[in-house]
Amino acid sequence: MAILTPNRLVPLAAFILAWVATYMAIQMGKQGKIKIRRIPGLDAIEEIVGRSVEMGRPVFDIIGMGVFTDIYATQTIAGLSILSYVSTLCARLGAELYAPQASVDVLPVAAEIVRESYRLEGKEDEINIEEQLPYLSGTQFAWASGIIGMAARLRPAGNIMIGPFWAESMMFAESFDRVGAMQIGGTARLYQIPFFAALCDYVLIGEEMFAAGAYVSGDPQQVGSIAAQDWYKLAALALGILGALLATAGVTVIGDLLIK
Amino acid sequence: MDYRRDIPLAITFIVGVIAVLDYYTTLESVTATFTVIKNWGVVLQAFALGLGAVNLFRVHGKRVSERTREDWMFSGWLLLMLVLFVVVGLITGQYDASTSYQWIYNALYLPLGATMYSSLAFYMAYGAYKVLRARNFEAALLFITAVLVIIGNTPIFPATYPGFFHMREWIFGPIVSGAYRGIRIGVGIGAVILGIRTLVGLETGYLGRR
Amino acid sequence: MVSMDPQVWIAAFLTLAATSYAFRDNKVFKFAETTFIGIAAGHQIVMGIKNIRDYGWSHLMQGEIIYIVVFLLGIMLYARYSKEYYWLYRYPIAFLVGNGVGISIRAGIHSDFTLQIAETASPLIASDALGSINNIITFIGVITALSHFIFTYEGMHEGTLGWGPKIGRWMILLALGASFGNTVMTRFGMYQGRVIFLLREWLQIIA
Amino acid sequence: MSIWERLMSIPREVVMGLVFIAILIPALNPLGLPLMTGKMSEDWYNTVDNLPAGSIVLFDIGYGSGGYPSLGPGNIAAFHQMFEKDLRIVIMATALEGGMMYPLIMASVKPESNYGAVYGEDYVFLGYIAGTQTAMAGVLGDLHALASTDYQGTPLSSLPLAAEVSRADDFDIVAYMTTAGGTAEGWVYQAYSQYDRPVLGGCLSMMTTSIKPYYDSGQMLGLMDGIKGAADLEFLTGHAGDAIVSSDILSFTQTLVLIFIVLGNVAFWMQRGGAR
Repeated sequence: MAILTPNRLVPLAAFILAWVATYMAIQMGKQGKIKIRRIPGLDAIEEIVGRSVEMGRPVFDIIGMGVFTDIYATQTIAGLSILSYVSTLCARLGAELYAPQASVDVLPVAAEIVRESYRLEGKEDEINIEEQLPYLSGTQFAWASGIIGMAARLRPAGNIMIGPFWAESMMFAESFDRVGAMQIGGTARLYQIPFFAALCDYVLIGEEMFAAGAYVSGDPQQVGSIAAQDWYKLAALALGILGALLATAGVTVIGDLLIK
Repeated sequence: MDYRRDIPLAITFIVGVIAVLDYYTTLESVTATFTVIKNWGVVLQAFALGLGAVNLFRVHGKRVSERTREDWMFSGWLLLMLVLFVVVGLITGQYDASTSYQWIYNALYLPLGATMYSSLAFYMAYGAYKVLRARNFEAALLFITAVLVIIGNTPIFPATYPGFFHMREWIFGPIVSGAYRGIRIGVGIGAVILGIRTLVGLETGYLGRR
Repeated sequence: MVSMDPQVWIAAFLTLAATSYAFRDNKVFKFAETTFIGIAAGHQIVMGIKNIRDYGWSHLMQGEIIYIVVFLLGIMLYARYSKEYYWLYRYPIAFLVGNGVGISIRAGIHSDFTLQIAETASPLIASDALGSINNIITFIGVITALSHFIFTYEGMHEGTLGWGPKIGRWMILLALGASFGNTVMTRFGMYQGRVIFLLREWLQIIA
Repeated sequence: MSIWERLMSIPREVVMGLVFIAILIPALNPLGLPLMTGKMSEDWYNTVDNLPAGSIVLFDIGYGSGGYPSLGPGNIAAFHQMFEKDLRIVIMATALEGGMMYPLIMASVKPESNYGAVYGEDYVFLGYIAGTQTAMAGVLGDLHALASTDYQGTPLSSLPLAAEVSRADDFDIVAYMTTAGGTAEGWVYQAYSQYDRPVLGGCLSMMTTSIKPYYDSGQMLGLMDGIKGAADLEFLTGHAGDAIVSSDILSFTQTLVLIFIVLGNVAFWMQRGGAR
């Protein structure tokens, strides 16, 4: 076995198994064998849209300023899945949707998603893409100012922020709170979670947003990788619990094996 | 075979697999190949550094030539500044090591880079006042540790009573270590599985959508 | 004495201009922001060309002809702006993505997964009572936080077992509070650096 | 409007104006409060302290102007300690602006006049290398296959220290300071996991929580926790600088923030009680 780097057999095995698990899970996802639990935040989305209809005020869905080519692309994709869900609900219940955009790459995709949702509900004439999905700016502070301005002007009843967010998260959460909007925040950029957690009525922490995106889109790719990750997390749970108990009893076999 | 799509996917796969083999095997040939790949990666990343500027020229150049938006002068200024840095950087042949480049860097870039984000401190103070309210159970949990950590981070409190600092250190002990290790395991495995999907061509967002 | 150095004056003006956004969005801030975007892109180009010279061109000059390939790939990156040949940029991007992904996940599974579990699989009982309590809290934190992020097992979130994810969420929020507290310090520490600059180098009223 | 409602909605300009004043007062009249050092930065200090003279450190400047107020002072203190201990430092930058931070740091450390150090023998600067983790792997894997000159274009072969190092094993320890999460993780992946090199890390305070698992699991031997860690290093090395001044100012600014937080919460709960 001289070809293999010594002391890396366990990571290597974990790596190869991850490869296999990804394939298996995606196959199972295609066959509909995987069920993702409903994230409580999703019920809150329905509540927000319903509330906006009652109050006759608009709903905002902000997916952040991510693009498809950076490492936050998966967060942008999860945000778009949520946008599809939100726009369907808005079309169905008759709420006015605003989804300002910050990326010229993402804008056409987002527009297509929203248009499709309204078309499927037979309400194509109720959406004006140019007005309701405006391109604000690709630079952070100009984008933040644009959103803050819109929030003050339109006084939305609800605001859904799911996607990659940077320092602007605090400004957004605070501006929408000031006009009395009910809010949901979600991002896998954990630094921004405290601002969401403190001001939003519901917050999706880290991977919860991916699970929510997979849940509403039903895309076997997304669903499958959630399942594959779950298997690994279950393995980590089992090994961690067992290892800690054994180690407490003086048997350090699991810890020793894993650092090999 | 679609050379617009299949060849790029094959390149990703081959390069990625060599990187992985370099880590798990001791084969000389793999290490040597990967050394070349790494060096090329550095050069390609350097080429990619110009992409941002091309984007800016496309967007702002158009604004300047059309002059329809009221803020087109800002666009012109932006491009002027861009060109200024490039010219000063290249003209000496010394790039960032030249004194004239360091002069304009220290005059323009350093203050802006340092202030652009740090001016959020003001927003932060206002935000903490407006945001950090124990309005429900979850916000209260966040509130408790946030306030205790701020107290521990503020030298005047530990100077009065050292326990404030030990409290802060303790929070960074078991509380932070436990939850963040759990998060780290989840994030780590998420990245590995996303990476594998990318290598085998299931995740193709980076190829663009045209 | 106020500084007479034009460099310091420019820096001081830009510091104040960038600060002004905190109070209200305004034209002076917009001026500072556009300046920043322009020079940041300019600096990228300068560093890019320097790196191409140092790590690419120098190899070519030493007779490593194969480096012509990487120059071609580099130029192909710019094909994305062509309507007809945009797909050419996928070749270099594919190279970068393959390298970037491979180089990070190969070790990620070791550093983020196996070694973190190994750390968890250590004795809960320490030599003193406080140490033991800390170990147990850490352990509960890891296990419950991890269980919070399991999505495909309904049973994980129901009944007695459901307490795991619930406690996990609370532990995560407590830890995030600590992160928030430190974020406050980061932002202030940064801005204070600017104030020290203004007082020391520009107004010269502190040592 | 009740008093509580008023206290809940103090205008932005008032809060921010008070913050500005709270920064100015201690900046003009420092308090000189004592510092309590944290374990994470003590570990950094002790690890460097235990290295034998002549050991070679690979040091990455992974921050730019944005991180300079937090990390610059820590970097200066770290270099003071390393030069004092007669360690030799190979410096590189994974951050685009790292090459611009280097002269600022060195203007403050003054290795030649303070420690009699010689460029090329005791320290060398490779400059900015693009690619983050690729750059790390490149330098650790085979430095000379990647680079042939330092940041000023001097051939590495004519710089004895640079000529001496070529592989990861030639570095006794790897240290970095960064504002980027990818860089902080990257050094653990590339230096510790790939080559089993001991790693010291410094990052912004806001990143500390997410980087700490590496420190807990022994993959990093020390962790400099932003401006707080920088002040600790300044204190431990005996080179007081901007971080200590800054943490003094924090006593005013953060106390003010705490007052506002308390006001906001008291008003919030009183008003809620009143509404019932």
